[in-house]
Amino acid sequence: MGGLFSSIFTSLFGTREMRILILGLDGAGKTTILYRLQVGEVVTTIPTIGFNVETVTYKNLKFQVWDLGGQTSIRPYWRCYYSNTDAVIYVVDSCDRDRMGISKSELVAMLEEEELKKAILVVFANKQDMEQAMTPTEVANSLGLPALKDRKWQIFKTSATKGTGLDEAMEWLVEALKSRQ
Amino acid sequence: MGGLFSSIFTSLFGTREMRILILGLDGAGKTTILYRLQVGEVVTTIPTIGFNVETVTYKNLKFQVWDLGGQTSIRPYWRCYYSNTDAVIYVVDSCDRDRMGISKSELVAMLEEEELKKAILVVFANKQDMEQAMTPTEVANSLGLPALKDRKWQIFKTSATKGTGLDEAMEWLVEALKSRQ
Amino acid sequence: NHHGDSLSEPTEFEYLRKVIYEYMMGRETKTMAKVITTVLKFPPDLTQKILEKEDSRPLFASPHSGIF
Amino acid sequence: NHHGDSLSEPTEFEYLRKVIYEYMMGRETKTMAKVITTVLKFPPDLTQKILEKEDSRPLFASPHSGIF
Ligand SMILES: Nc1nc2c(ncn2[C@@H]2O[C@H](COP(=O)(O)OP(=O)(O)OP(=O)(O)O)[C@@H](O)[C@H]2O)c(=O)[nH]1
Ligand SMILES: Nc1nc2c(ncn2[C@@H]2O[C@H](COP(=O)(O)OP(=O)(O)OP(=O)(O)O)[C@@H](O)[C@H]2O)c(=O)[nH]1
Ligand SMILES: [Mg+2]
Ligand SMILES: [Mg+2]
Repeated sequence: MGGLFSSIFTSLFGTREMRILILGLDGAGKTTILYRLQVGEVVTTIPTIGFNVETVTYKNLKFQVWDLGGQTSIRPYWRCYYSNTDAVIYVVDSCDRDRMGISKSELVAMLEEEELKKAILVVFANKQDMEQAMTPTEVANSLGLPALKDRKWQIFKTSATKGTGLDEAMEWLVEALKSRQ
Repeated sequence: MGGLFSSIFTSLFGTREMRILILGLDGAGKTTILYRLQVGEVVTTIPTIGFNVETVTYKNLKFQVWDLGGQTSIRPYWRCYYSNTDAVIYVVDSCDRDRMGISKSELVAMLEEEELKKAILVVFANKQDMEQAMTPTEVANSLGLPALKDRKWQIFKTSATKGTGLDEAMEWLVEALKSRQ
Repeated sequence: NHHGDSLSEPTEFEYLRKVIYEYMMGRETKTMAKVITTVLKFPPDLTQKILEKEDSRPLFASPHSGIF
Repeated sequence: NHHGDSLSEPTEFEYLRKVIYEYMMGRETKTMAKVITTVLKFPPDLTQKILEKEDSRPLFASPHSGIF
């Protein structure tokens, strides 16, 4: 019941728990990122068939963060989770050149959904610890980010396994969410 | 809520609503029989993918009657419904000679289930209005009924479409249920 | 972990849909839970958790009761 | 009536099982209901009934409340 009273309390006082979705193709690093954010550790993961949902506290702000499995057969169901979403963390495996086109298609499709019209987009160009990683600029261009209209977005280079880039990305996201209220 | 108070009332006074399952291969006539018993009319049916459950009042006694679809792919799930069953009405298409062996297998399997150990068995040799119908004796032998041990059972010739045989069968069933309490 | 995991037969698919609909509308939920866990081949430990939860439902529960 | 009625892919089957488990344990039921009705291709009228029932759930409902 604690979460419920917490929600009422914050509703009375003008702030509410933000809802964030972590999306992206299978293997991009979504689950690793979720638990990096929540407990600050690198966890061993298995492919997510389903989802993980955790409460993440960042700088005294509470987020309900959903990490949705990204395998092909279950991507069509992402849209069932879009309602009331404040931000999307879109994770890309910066080494996966072959599937950048697919990653772009999925991103384009979700940004057209009515329920995500107002959602803030932050792209994590992940696995930057690897030699063959594309640069964030290359990733941004592959995804067509510069062409986005009516969308608050930003891209960050991250390595979930090394723990780099996550703080900067979350800082930006928190500010973007605050300034939107 | 009426059903709930009724159950409490009858529980206080020593009788409870009996639970009856109507089982048998697809096309045997189970759904037709259910609605004959409930509303006294012949209804147009479609193959039952799922089940029908109705309260049937017979001579001031209330029964909760479940009619389970009998197609091959959904027969394995009959056993999920066995709990707390007082009687099984097993319906056979008396013209379906080719599948008597299958009908027998299904009957044998269910009578071995622990949850049906105490259930009364009444077999409806249905579609007796048809010329080519097997006699109830032939049906009983095909199903191996005479060999049953530790089972209160009876077979009746019925025609759900003509409305014959159902009263006699229900009379016997009611008496069998009463004498068992 | 994957024990014959599919529901390739249309009749079985429609059956599951019917049973899940009844469950979600709050009707005969104990029986429906048994069918659902069987059709979807739930492992025994999860089945047990679900059936225990069913058994712990109050007799007078109604989703339309409003806030007490 | 049968619009591509099957779930022949093991990943999708396991996904449905996970989502139905969460629903049956009473967690995030509105979202789970949306997923279930989508995966099982519920017709729009039945989907609406289910989602309306979800919306009418009391805030404090708990299956472990006991008899009031
Ligand atoms: N080198 C490197 N590997 C990473 C990084 N982040 C995640 N991984 C690894 O990539 C693999 C996939 O990570 P997951 O977090 O399971 O990927 P996911 O996006 O959740 O995948 P799905 O659950 O299938 O959608 C794991 O072996 C991770 O350890 C990273 O920054 N660098
Ligand atoms: N001639 C004749 N036809 C019957 C009789 N009882 C049922 N039927 C017909 O047999 C067909 C199948 O009847 P149902 O009641 O739908 O059969 P069922 O056992 O419910 O079949 P499933 O739902 O597939 O399990 C229908 O066309 C009925 O009208 C009967 O006594 N005589
Ligand atoms: Mg994952
Ligand atoms: Mg029927």
